[in-house]
Order: sequence, then C-alpha cells, then structure tokens
Amino acid sequence: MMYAPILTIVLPLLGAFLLPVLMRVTLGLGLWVGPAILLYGCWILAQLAMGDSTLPMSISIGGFAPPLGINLYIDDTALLFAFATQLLGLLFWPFSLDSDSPRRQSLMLLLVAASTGLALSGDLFNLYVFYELVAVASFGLITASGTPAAHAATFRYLVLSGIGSVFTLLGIALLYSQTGTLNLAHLAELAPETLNDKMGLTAFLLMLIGVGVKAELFPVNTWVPEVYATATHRLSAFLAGLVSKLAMLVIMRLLILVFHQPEALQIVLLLGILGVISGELAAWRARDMRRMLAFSSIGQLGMIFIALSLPDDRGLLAVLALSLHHMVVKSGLFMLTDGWGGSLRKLKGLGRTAPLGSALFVLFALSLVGMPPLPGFWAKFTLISELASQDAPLYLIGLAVFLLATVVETSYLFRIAGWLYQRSDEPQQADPPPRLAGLSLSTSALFGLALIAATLWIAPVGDRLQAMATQTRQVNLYIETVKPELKPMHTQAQSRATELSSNRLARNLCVTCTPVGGEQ
Amino acid sequence: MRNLTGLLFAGGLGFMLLAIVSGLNFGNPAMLVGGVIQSAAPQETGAANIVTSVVLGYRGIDTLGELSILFAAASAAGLILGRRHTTAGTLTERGFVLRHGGAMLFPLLMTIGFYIIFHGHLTPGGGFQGGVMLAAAFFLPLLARPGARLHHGMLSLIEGFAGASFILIGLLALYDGGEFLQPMMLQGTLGELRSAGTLPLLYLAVGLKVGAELASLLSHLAQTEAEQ
Amino acid sequence: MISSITLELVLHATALGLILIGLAGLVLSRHLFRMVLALVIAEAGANLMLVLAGYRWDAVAPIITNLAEHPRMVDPVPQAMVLTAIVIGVGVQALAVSILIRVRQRYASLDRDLVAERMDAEIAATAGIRRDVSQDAPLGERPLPPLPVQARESQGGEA
Amino acid sequence: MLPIELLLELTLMPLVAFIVGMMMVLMMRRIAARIQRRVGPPFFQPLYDIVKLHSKRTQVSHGLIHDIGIVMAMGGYIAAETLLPVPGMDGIADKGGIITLLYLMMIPSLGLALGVGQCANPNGSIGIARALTAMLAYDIPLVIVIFGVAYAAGTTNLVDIIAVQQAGGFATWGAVQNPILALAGLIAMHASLGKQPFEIYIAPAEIATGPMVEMGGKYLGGLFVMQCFQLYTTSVLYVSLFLGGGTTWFDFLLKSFLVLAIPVSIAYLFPRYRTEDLLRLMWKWPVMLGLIGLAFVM
Amino acid sequence: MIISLLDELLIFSATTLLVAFVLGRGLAVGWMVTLLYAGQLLVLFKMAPLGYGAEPIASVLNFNVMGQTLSWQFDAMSWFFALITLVAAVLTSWYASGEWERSFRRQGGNVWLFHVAMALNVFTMLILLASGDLLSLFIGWELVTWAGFLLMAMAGGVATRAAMRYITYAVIGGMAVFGGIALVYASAGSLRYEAILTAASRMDVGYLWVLVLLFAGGFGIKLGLLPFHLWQAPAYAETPGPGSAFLGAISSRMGLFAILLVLVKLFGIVNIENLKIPFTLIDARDLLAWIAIFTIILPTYTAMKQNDARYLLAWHGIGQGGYMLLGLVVANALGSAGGLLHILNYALCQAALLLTVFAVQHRTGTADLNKMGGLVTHMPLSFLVLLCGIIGLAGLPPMNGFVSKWLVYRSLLDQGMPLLFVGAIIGTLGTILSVYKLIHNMFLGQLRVEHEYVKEAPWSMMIPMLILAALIFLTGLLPGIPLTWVASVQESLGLPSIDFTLGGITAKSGSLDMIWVVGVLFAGFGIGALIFYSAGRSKRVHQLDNYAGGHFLTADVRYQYSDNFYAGLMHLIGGWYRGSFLWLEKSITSLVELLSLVMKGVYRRANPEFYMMSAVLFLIAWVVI
Repeated sequence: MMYAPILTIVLPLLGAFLLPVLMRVTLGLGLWVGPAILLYGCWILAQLAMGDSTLPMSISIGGFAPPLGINLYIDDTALLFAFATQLLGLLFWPFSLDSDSPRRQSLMLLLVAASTGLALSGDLFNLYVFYELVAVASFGLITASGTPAAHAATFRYLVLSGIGSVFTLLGIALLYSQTGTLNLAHLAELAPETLNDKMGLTAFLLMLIGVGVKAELFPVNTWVPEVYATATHRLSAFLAGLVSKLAMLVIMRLLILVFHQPEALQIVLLLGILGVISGELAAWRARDMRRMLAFSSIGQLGMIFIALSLPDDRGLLAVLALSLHHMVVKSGLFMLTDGWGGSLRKLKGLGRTAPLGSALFVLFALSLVGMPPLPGFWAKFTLISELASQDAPLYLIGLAVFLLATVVETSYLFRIAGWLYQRSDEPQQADPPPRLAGLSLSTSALFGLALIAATLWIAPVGDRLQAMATQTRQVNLYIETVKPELKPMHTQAQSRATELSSNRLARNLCVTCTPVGGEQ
Repeated sequence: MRNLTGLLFAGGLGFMLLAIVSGLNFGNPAMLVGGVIQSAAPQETGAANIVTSVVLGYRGIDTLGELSILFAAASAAGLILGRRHTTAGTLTERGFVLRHGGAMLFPLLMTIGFYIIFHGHLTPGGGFQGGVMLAAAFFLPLLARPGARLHHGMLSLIEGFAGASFILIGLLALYDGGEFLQPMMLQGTLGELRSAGTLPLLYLAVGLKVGAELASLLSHLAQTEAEQ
Repeated sequence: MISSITLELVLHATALGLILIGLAGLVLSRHLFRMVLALVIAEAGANLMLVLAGYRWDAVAPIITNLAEHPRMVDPVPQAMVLTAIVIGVGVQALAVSILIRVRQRYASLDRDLVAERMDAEIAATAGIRRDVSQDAPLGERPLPPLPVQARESQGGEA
Repeated sequence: MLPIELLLELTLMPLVAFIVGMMMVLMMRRIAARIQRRVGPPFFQPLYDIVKLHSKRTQVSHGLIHDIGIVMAMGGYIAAETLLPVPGMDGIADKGGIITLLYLMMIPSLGLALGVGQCANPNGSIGIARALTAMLAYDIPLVIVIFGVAYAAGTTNLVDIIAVQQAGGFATWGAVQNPILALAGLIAMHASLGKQPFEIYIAPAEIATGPMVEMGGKYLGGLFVMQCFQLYTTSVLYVSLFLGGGTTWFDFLLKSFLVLAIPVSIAYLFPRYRTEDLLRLMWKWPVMLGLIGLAFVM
Repeated sequence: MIISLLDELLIFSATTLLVAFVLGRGLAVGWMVTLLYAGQLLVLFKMAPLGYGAEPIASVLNFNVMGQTLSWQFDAMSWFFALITLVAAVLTSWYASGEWERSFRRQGGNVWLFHVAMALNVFTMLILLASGDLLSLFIGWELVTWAGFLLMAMAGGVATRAAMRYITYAVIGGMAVFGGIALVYASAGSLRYEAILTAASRMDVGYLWVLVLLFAGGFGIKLGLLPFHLWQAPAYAETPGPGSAFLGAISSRMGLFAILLVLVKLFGIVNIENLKIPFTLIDARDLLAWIAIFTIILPTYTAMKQNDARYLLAWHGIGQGGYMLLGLVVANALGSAGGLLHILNYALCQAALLLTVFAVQHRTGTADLNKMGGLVTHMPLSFLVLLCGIIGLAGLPPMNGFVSKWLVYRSLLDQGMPLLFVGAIIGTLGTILSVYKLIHNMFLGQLRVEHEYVKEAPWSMMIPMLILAALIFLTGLLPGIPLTWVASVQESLGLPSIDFTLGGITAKSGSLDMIWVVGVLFAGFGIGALIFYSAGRSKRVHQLDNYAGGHFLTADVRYQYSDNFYAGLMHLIGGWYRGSFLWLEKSITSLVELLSLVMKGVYRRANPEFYMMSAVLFLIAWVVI
C-alpha cells in the first residue's frame, strides 16, 4: 500500500491544501514538505518501475471497477511521464521565499499532482478535470511570479483555454451520448461500431482543438510566445518541457484507443506541418531568447504531431523519442534564459565570460538540430525514415517541411552560437554582460549530463522506448488490463451487500436490480 | 469586416454542429454505465441520491480534483490580488436596513446551508450547493458593511483542513486495505439521515471547502474593488 | 413545418446557440470583461449539452424516493459531471476576473487590442529590444551575413 | 630500335628544327621585303643576328629568373621538337602524343612570362598579360581543331595520325577529309605565330613598351632562337595534322614552307588588332569553323 | 575480441584528439601532435595491402541502435583518401608547429583550439572514410561538417560569418542526404550496402531520379558544385593558415568520396545513365558532367579577378573539384583514373600553394596581391615551391597535375565529348592566366620598400613546403606509383581499371610516358642553358635600373603592374561577371525573411479566438462535407 500510485496524485494535493496552514505554523518545516512529497512520489514510481509489479496495471479508485468507477491505467509510457512530472517538479521547485511562497508552492504542488493525474488517469472526464486543474494552477503561477506583462498574457491564455475546455466538454458530451461511457478502455471496446462515423470524428476534432491549446497545436498556440516570455524561466521550462507533452499524451491515447479513422491522422498531420512551418520561421525572426525558444518549441511540438500521425509502432517510437528529447533539451535551454533572457544581442562574446553556459547552449543546439550521435539525431532519423515509408503524398510533404525546418533551425540557433563565441575585439555593448544564476546553470548542466548519458547509452534507451511504443500501441492489451465489464458489484461491495441484505429494502432492491441496464 | 466574418463563421459552425448533433438519438441514451449505476448505487454506496453516490463514490476523484481547482483559483486570486488590508473608510456607509438585514440573514443562511449539506445524500443538493449558501452567509456582511472583512487566516484554516479531511477519509480507506476513497462504515438504512457511510462526511468537507473558497475569492475581489 | 420543430431540436439548438453566442461574443467584443461574460455563456451552453446527453423521455430525477416501485430515472452520470463542470467554470471565471482587475490597474484600459499592444510593448521593453512591427527594415542578423569589403569583390564573380 | 639510334634522333631533331627554323625566318623576311619593294637580307642573316646578339658586350640581367625564363622559353620548344615526327625520325612522339605536345608548346610562353616578370618593368608585365590573353585566344580554336583531328584518326599519337593520312595518298589528307577544320587550324596557327594582324605583344612598335622592353643581347638572342623553333614547330605541326606529314624530306620541307608562307604573306598586308579584338575574332570565326568541322567529324 | 588495424588507426586518431585536448596548452604540442599524425600514417602504411587490391578490413566495433546496425570498414578507396588526409595532416601540422604557432599565439589566436579542431577534423574524416553502411556514412558526414565548422569559425570576425554561411549550406546538403537516406531505407528496407546494391536495380526511374538529385546535390554542396559554391572560397580562405591548407587540400573531397560511394558504387553508373531527361538528348550523367564543366570554368575565372592570394587559391579549389567530378562521371578506365589521381595531385598542389601564401603572409603580414611583389630575391625557396605548385595546378608538364588532366582529356577524347573537352581546356587556360597573376604579383616585379628586409620563411615551415614540392614533382615523374592505388580503387568501385606503367599510361590510342617527357624537357632546358650561358656573362643590375620611358626611378615610386591584370580580357568578358548566384542567394534569404515576418505576425494577432473558431469550422467542414 505504501507504493499505491494514487499517492503520487493525492499526497501533493494534501500537501497543497495543508501547506499554507503549515507554513503559518512552522516555516522551516513547511519549506521542505513539498520537495519531500515529490521525492516520495519519485520513489514510489521508481519502485513501481523497478519492482516486480506487472505492468501495465489498472487501479480502480474507490474500489468501483471500471467502467463504473474511475481507474488509473499505468503502463511504461504513463509511468515514464508521471516520473518525469515528479522529477521536473522537484527540479523546478520554486524555492524563493517571500510572503507569497506558501501559495506559490501549493500551486506548484497542485500543478504536479494534476500533471501526474493527466499521465495516469484512464477516464475521459477525469482527464478533463485534471486538465483544467493544470490550467488553473499554471495561470496562477504565471501571473503570480512573472513579469508585470504576465497578467495580460495570462488572461489571453485563459480565454483561449476557456474556449478550449468548452469545445472539449462539447466533444465529451457527444462521445457520451453516443456511447454511454467515459472509460477509455470501454470506449476502445465500443469505438469500432459506435464511433466510426462523422459523429466520432467531430468529437475527436473538438477534443483535439480543446486539448491542443496546451499541446501547442498550431492554430491555438498563439499564447505560447507571450506566456513563455513573461513567466519565470522555471515555469516556462515546466510548461514547455512537460505539460505540453502531457496534453500530447492525452491526444495520443485518444488516437490510439478510440479514434481510428484515417481522417483523424490526416488532420493531426496537417496541423503538425503547419505548426512546424509557422514555429520555426517565426523563431528565425525572433530577437529575444525566450520568444525564440517559445517559437522553436512550437516547431518541435509540430514535429511531434507529425510523428503522432504515423499509424504504427515506429511512429509511436518517434513520438516518444522526440518528446523525451525535447523535454530534456528545452528545459535545459529555458534554464539558461535565467539571465540570458533578454535580447540576443546581449549574448555577444559571452563565450569567454560564461564558458559553461555557452558550451551547454551549443550542446543543446547541436542535439536540437539533430547532429549525430546525439539523441536528437536518432529521434529525427526514426521520424523521417518512417515518414519516407508512407505513401500518402501529405507525408512526403511533411518530410520535406521537416528537413527544411531543420535548416532554418540550424541557422537561427547557430547565429547565436556564433555571437556567443564572437571575438572580444569586436564592438562590445556598453552595459555589463548578463550573468547566469548558479542554480539555474547547474540545473541546466544536469540536463546536459542527461543528454550526454543518453548519447552514450543510446542503444538500451532505444530498445526500452521501442518496447514502450509497442506496449502502448496494443489496444487489446489496454482493454484486457482494464477489463471494463458492466458488473454491478465489486467484491467488497458484495460482502457488504450480504450483511446488508438482512433488511427488507435491500432485498427487494436486489430483486429489482437484476435486469441490468435493461433499457437499451 | 472582422465582425462580419466572425458572425458568418459562427453561423456556419452552428449549422454544421447542429447537423452533427441531430444525428444523436435524443431522449433514450445508451446508459451503459448510467443504467448499471442506477441499479447498483443503493447497495454500493447506500445513498438515495444517486447523483451524490456518483459524485462522491464512483467519481470521487473528480470531485477532489474540482475542489483542488477551486482551491487553486482561490489561492491564485490571493496571489494576484495580494492581501493589502487597507480599511476603505472612504466608502459611504450602507443603510440601516441593509446592515441589520444582512446580520439577520446570517444564521438563516447558515442553517439552510448546513441542512442542504447534510441531506446531500438523500435529497437534491449537497456539498456544493450548501457550500455556496455558507459562502453567501459569510459574504453578505461584507456587502452590508464594506469596512468589515473576513478573517483570512480562519478561511485558509477551514479550506485547508476541509480539503485535507476529504483526502484523509480517502486515505483511511487505503489503509483499511481497500482503494482510495472507498466508501466505508455501515451504510445504515437507505433513505435515512444516518446512512451512506462516509458520504455525508465527505459532503461536509466539500461543503466547508467550497464555502471557504468562494468566501475568500469573493472577499478578495471585494477588497480589491474597494481599493480602486 | 411547425411539427418538424421537435423538443430535441429546440433543446440542442439552445445549447449550441448558447455556445455560439459565447464564441461570437469572444470574437467580436473588444472589451475584456465582456469576453469573460461570453465565456460564461459558452460554458453554460456546453453544460446544457452535457445534461441533454443523459436525458430520457418521461423519466424522473435519479433519486430514490419510494423504494417500492422502480421508476425510469435519467442518467445520473452526466448530472454529476455537470455539477463538476459548473464548479470548475466558477473557479476559472473568478480567476479571470481577478486577473482583469490587475490588467485594468496596469494598462488603465480593458480594450482588447490596446491591451495586446501595450503587453507586447512591455514584453519587448523587458527583453531590451525594440518591437518589430511589420514595417521595419529587415534585421542585420542574417544567417548569410554581408561579407566585409576585401572579401566582397571576391564574391561578385559569377558570369 | 636501339637506344643509341633513339639518342641520335633526339639530338638530330632539334638541330634540324633549328636550321629549318632559321631558314623560315629568312623566308619570312624575304617575303616581307618583296611586299615592301625591298631587296631583303642575305641568306645567313638570321645566323648573323643570333651570333651578334649573343656576343654583345653589355648584357643586363635582372636576376636568376630573368635568365631561367629565357632558358625555359628555348628549352620548351627544343623538347617539343622531339615529339614532332619528321621523315625517318619519330623521336618519342609515341610516348607523348599530341596533347603533351600542345602543353609543351605552352611552356615557352610561361617561361617568357617569368623572365619578363622578374624585370620589374610594368610595360613588360602589361605585355605579358597581353601575351597570355592572346594564348587564351588562339588556343581554344586550336584545341578544337586538334580534338577533331585526333578523334577522326582515333588516336593522339602523331605518328599514327600521319600514317592514317598517308594511307590513301592525297585523298586521305586531313585537309581533304575535313577542310573546314583545316581552315580553322590555319587561322589559329596564324594567330599563334603572333604575326600581323595578331601582333599583340611582339610588334616592333612595342619593343620599348612590350615584353621585350628589358630584353637585350643574349636575352633577345634567346628569344630569336625561340622564334625559329616556333615557326618550325607550328608549321610542321600543321603539316602533320592536315597535309599528311612528309614521306620524303623534300615534300616535307616544301609543305612546311608553303604553309608558313600563307600567314606570313597575309601578315604584311594587315594592320594590327587590339587584344580584345583578337579575342573576339578568335572566339567567333575559328571556333565556329572548328565546331562545324567537328560536327562533320563526329 | 581481436582488434583490427582499422581499430588501431581510429584509436590512434582518437588518442591524438585527446592529447591535443588535454596537453593542448603546452608549448611543444604542435610537434607532439605532428608525431601522432605520423604514427597514424604508419598504421595506415601497415594497411598498405589495401592499396594493392587486398580484401577490406572491417572494424570490430559495431552498434545496434533502434533496429539499425552501424558498422565500419576500410577498403581501397577509404585507404586512398585516408592516405591523402593523413599526409596533408602531417605536413600542415608540422608547418603549424614551430614559428607559426608562436606568431599565431602572439596575434591572440587560440593555439589549443586550433590543434583540437585539426585533430577533430582528421578523426572525423577517418570515421567518415571508414563508414560501412549508409547510416554510419551519414554520421561521419555530419561529424565532418561540424568539425570543419569549428575550424573555420575559430578565427572569429569575418571567418565566423563565412563559417555561418558554410554551415547553412552544409546543413541544407546534410538534410538533402538525410532525406535521401530515408527514401533509400523506405525502399530497400535496410541501410546495408549489399541491400542497397540489390535494391538500386529494382528502383523505378522517378524514384531513382529523386535519389540521385538528393545525393548528388547534398554531397555536391560540400564539393562546392554549382550553384552551391558560394560558401567555399571565403570559408576556406579565412581559416587560420595550416588549417586552411588542410581543408583546401582534402576537406571538400569528402563530398567526392561520398558521391563515389553512393552514386557510382551503390547505384551504379549504368543505372544513372539510364535516367534520361525527357525531350532532351542528355541523361543524368551528362547533367552531372555539364555541372562539373561549369564548376570548372566559372570559379576559375572568378579566381582570376581576386586580389587576395588566399581567395584566389580557394576559388581554384572549387574549379579543380570540377575536373575530378568530370573524370569520374565519364567513368571509363582513363577518366575515373584521372579523376581519382587528380584528388591526390591537387591536394599536394593546393597544400603547397596555400602553405607558401601563408608563409609569405607570415613574413610580410599581408596576402593582398596589390601590396606585394619582387619577393623572389628574398624568399627564393618559397618561390620555388610556389612555382612547382602553380605548374602542377595549371597542369603543365613536368608536374603531377599534367598527368591527371591528361587522363581526363584522353577519356573525353575516347568518349567523343568535344564540348566538354573544350570546356576543360578553357578552364586550364584560365588557370594558367590566374596562377601567373598570383606568382607575378607576389614574387616578381618590383620589391616594395617595406619588404626590403623580409627573410625567407623559417625552416619549420619551409621543410613541409619543400617536401610537398618534391612530392608534386615525383608523382609527376613517376605517376605509376599512385596509379597502382588508383587502379585498386577503381576495381573496388567496380569500374574498369586502368592499364599503366611506372612512367605513365599505355593505351592503344596514344600513350604517355612521363619519364621520357620529363627527360627531354630537362634536356631541352639544358641545351637552352648551354646556348644561353655560352654567350658573354651578363651583369646584374638593381631592379629599379630599368627602361622607364626615360625618367629615373626611385624605390618610393610605385612601379608595378598588379591591379586589373588582364585588362584586355576583362574588356571583353568583364560584363559577364554578374554575381547572379550571389543575387540568387540574397533573394532566397530575403524570401525566408519575409515568410518569417508573416509567421511572426500570425502569432501577434490581437484576437486568437478567431483562429480557434475558424480552425474548428474548417476542420469540421472538412469532416462533414
């Protein structure tokens, strides 16, 4: 029971609720509650991954067997993302201490809890709830700790995601009235006969647009540059690195389990291509570090969506590889913007004053443009080798766009690298060169190390991801793991029902309730 | 021009959605899950109000998430608006009737609120509705006499512990060897007040939390408005 | 003609109509607070849609009043979901309003375009760059930079 | 063949070339004199000139490269002669082939360029710039012509080329087989001789302001020797490309002198061109002719 | 596991890199690194049987990543290229070791970075040459690209800009290759060479067209083929001295290696010949040949206009690449041999020339052709090296360049390609003109006052230069030695291999024997010298004592014809220099800029809600209708 995965969601919530009170009582203790909880979460998940527990597993909350109740579905992918959530939450923990810190920390805990739920939950509406929780918590954090312009930016973001949730709700309503269930496994069972029509496709579209807001999907990602430019670097790193991937994960589950129409894939591919074009080109023109990174992450997410539209395992492998790679690299780069956030011009000649930071930047940039043997190369290679083997013309267009986008990417990233290592004898600007905060730099260095480690052990990592992809792709495995069947009683309720059947009411209730769901 | 296109697009979207929606078979839904829950809920949770058993039993974690959202919104608002306690003496004093009316309404609202909360598992209503009533009860005096303010420490204490107790009840089940948020304790007689095991307690927590959150939200807004 | 307007059509049309009013309001209105209101309307529409998903002809609310008979009840699940969705909406709206207060205090206006302008200007100012509007000249920072004088003439020569 | 014979040939061929070349210079002067209503020099005049120039008292050198340039100018042609078969003597024609010959004929101009460059006289440098430009001008049609002939004969070996032409007597001469190429070749040869109207860099008028400006005494003598070889090489090359070489010394020499007589007699009727005019002319007419001829060959 | 010679070589090279990285700040690092390069060269000589047609040597290390197998091996072609690479590396780093290194440090250059970059380049090139399948080929390719970027960009300033331009082009090329590899993988199902060999014959024409264009274009960018040549000259010219010589000698030939490997070995020249361009007589191979010709002519005549010695030579580098490609696409025994041989010969010449230029720059402090002259009296040995270099570059006997070009011409003759032949000759003549401008403006003519006391280059730089000059002459005198390697490369590529003797080539349609040619040439020089020196001895006068149209010269009078050389030629063809490619490049850049401006505008819209609604509208419309 100590390893119950539900704790990774619930304990942060508990901590969040109690933190303000606790910190009013003892500040010193309160400061460490959050990190401790997250650390415990990491430990639980690590136990789950290492331990002998058989994955994938399904945990029904409240003891109500799915589809009646809500269940957590934990396979390798979900576990990976949940673990990444807890870990990054720990790395990007808002340590700064002031009168607002209790609230900020509890918001951060809420964000982590909700993100974990997003990774683990196996129920559509539950996913929606966690999604909203992520949204609200991130609004709070952005406005609370960003630059003054963050208020307006957050408001625009909020309105956008508000419409998004309206669309999502609409989609859920359509889905429910069509199938009468919300459990993903159950949906997966019913989908082929009930959702294989325009209705299902529309529902998917509505949910895609709705969830796409956080996943930086093309037409609904206008909030990205403003928000990442105004939020704190840690938060931007968390949002760009992790939250976008989790939203993408939701879309991935929907695509794999519920919606098998080819049109759905086509739409995702189209939006992905548009995202790549717009993001990379806009980044080429950006003049400050943050917005450049924001635009480039739009482009990267677009690549991930292109990969998402590939209909088989290697495509899924590409999705996972690209997501992980982008998670590491973008987080590292955003940590660098702490101090280097401003105009790119200010970076001239920093190669001498900040050697480590510059080296990290170059390393991340190289991996981002996919220089072998860095992990980025393998991710990109998997993607394009898969794209090339599709025969629909749109995929080949995607391939071409992908390659050209990489050229643009190189040109704007290495423009900066060139400035970093510019000779000092060239005209230097008057104001003192920006400095990197030690903590952020070390965090970024941590990501750099992770990248190098992945380079060295690329083969095992690749195999693990491959296994993950194949496991996640199996719809039947999902269904069999969850085993959604419409049986009224679960075991404990059974026992309770026997002891309760002494009284009259319950008995004739049992009589009446034998024809289950008779009306359809 | 933009307005025109906007209207046109909205209209087009509307017609297309209508075309899609009209494909639904209205009035007799599939009710796969719903049907089973209808017939099974009384035994499994022991609540006469099946919606309640869904909200707190089958979909308890949804409710938890929703409470967290309220909490997040409240503390975010607190962060944004800050807590500057400037007594807005500049405002005009409200009239006699308003002040005492507000004062007299307070116990009434409290009673109704708690009634709704406690009967949530039997009759329509429950934690949310009752919680809103409580919030109104606390918020009314603020409108009545702008100088007054809520005790934020108190509020946060309530909201913290209410939410915590919700989770702790769930965790108890977990320790008990069951699953998180599993209904526990004897369910008593269906349709009586003392029934449905832990659900009323959960609803109480929900009610208190909702009340506290809404109250603090409203008071934050009110105070900031007062500062304008 | 009249007969073709059934209850379901009316209800669905209402729900979608609410959503669309909200959308149109979001797109058309220039005032930020109106946008919040439009959002509220749209959410109401979505919630109505959700409730309709569980509606059954001549069925009662899902509350067991008399255990003797077993009446047709509407689907309880959507109602629970709507309950949740409403509260979520309330939270989001409250947050939106409280953000708006700060926005108003900062930019002394709630006009959408104006706020967008000023926000962009502020971001540019914090980044220490001048905003680029579409009229300004192309940047010097090209990927293929102009070459220095002694090299330039060596570039010219392609027949 | 025995190495001793080969050695003998290798020594004889340049010698013959030198003597014939001097006679060609003489002929050139005589023709000029006839056209200009003069008597013309005596028979041994070229020899006298060479001896005179080499035995001058004041020999002004501008350094080693100055000398080496002249040596290269002569040596290049001397080497070229051994690749140019004459009746009875093939030398090492089969080991070089016509392409090698073409390149060896470029070496003297490079040597001259080096020597002149060393003189640090801008007039000289300007003249050399012109000379090299002129080379660029006439080598292109020349190359086309040579390609055509070699392709027609299917070999780059001059011996075989001559053999092919002699196979069927007059009818198989290059000039008869593909006259257009022959015509183009004639113009190109004329230009390569640097005689009027293509007298770009060694016009008497430019002694003071051309490559020759710093050349006196044995330097000029060396160049004189080079000129003898140049006349010989060019005409004999043309003969062996188009007029079937020579079966006997008599018709060989006859052909050579006749071929040479054409440009020389034309030369003294014309004014001279400017460099770009030469380029324009050379790149227009002979190239066009050559390409047409080539079209026939292919 | 028993490690093979190839592994020894790679480990050795990695060690060199490590040593340069760790001890790079020490004083004698240059010598150390040079010795290590020499060691690698020895290991390479232990592999010499490869050059004489032995079986390929495989490396023990091979990975298996994401279903792809990576393997490395060395065959005759790899060995040939590796030989050139290492010879260039040894000599250039020797050159860089003593005096040059000190002065470079004095001028604020980063010696450590230089040596590391050089070692990295050598290492990555060996990796590339050792590639055993397309994936490892691409990995090596990218590594070489970025290593070159490091070496080019390290000088800062102009060099960084040039390197930025290089990397932009190179990544375009890399991406083309990447796409090509993906397509190959899609059709062949594997990236092993054998699989591709079998798949290439089955591919339909359109697919093969795309592949050929992608690969030729992608690799050709590194080679500097038109129209992707703009980056090369500035990038190479601005690299620090020995690095520039090294890059100029071998770097861009890696593109040729890859083209040979993929187009000739894997796809097969026959398949490429079958790719006809509709409504014309020419096929893909002719297309390549014509591209090669224009790559020969245009850059060569651009070089003629340069006034900076480094740029002049760098532009020639592009043109000479054209000869190699030309010979290789002609692809008969003589032609491919000429192309391969020219790689070696040209590498030697270019290294010698650039090293000389940088030696002069080291002494005089300038490489501007208008600011030099008359240095031959002070730097005779450098002059000698430069002379050998330019004779080789122009392809005149007796230097090695003549042999390879002779082979190319002969192949064109045999194949009956007159226009290509003429084009090649035009290129050669242009080369002669421009190299004469080089040697004249540097070493001949009037000595400037400020160079009155210039000394000969230091021995640490002189010796490598002299070695190179000697190699240029020897490979010209005895072309048979390199031709053996070339022949085995040809058979490893599956091309008809050449029939040669020690002194040259024997072919029924005219043969070449350099020993004789060189012999008679020097004999001729001897006779000429005899005639010349038989006359009375000349008196050496001061160079200012010459016929100056009457007025007396002093040293301060600038009396040297250097600027606007070949004025007459330029009157005619000057109008043809239009910088069209520069214009093309600029217009593409500004197009991208425009697009990116538009995209940025998209993200700065005031009401994003509108996007959302219209997106939903259109997508649903797409679904419903």
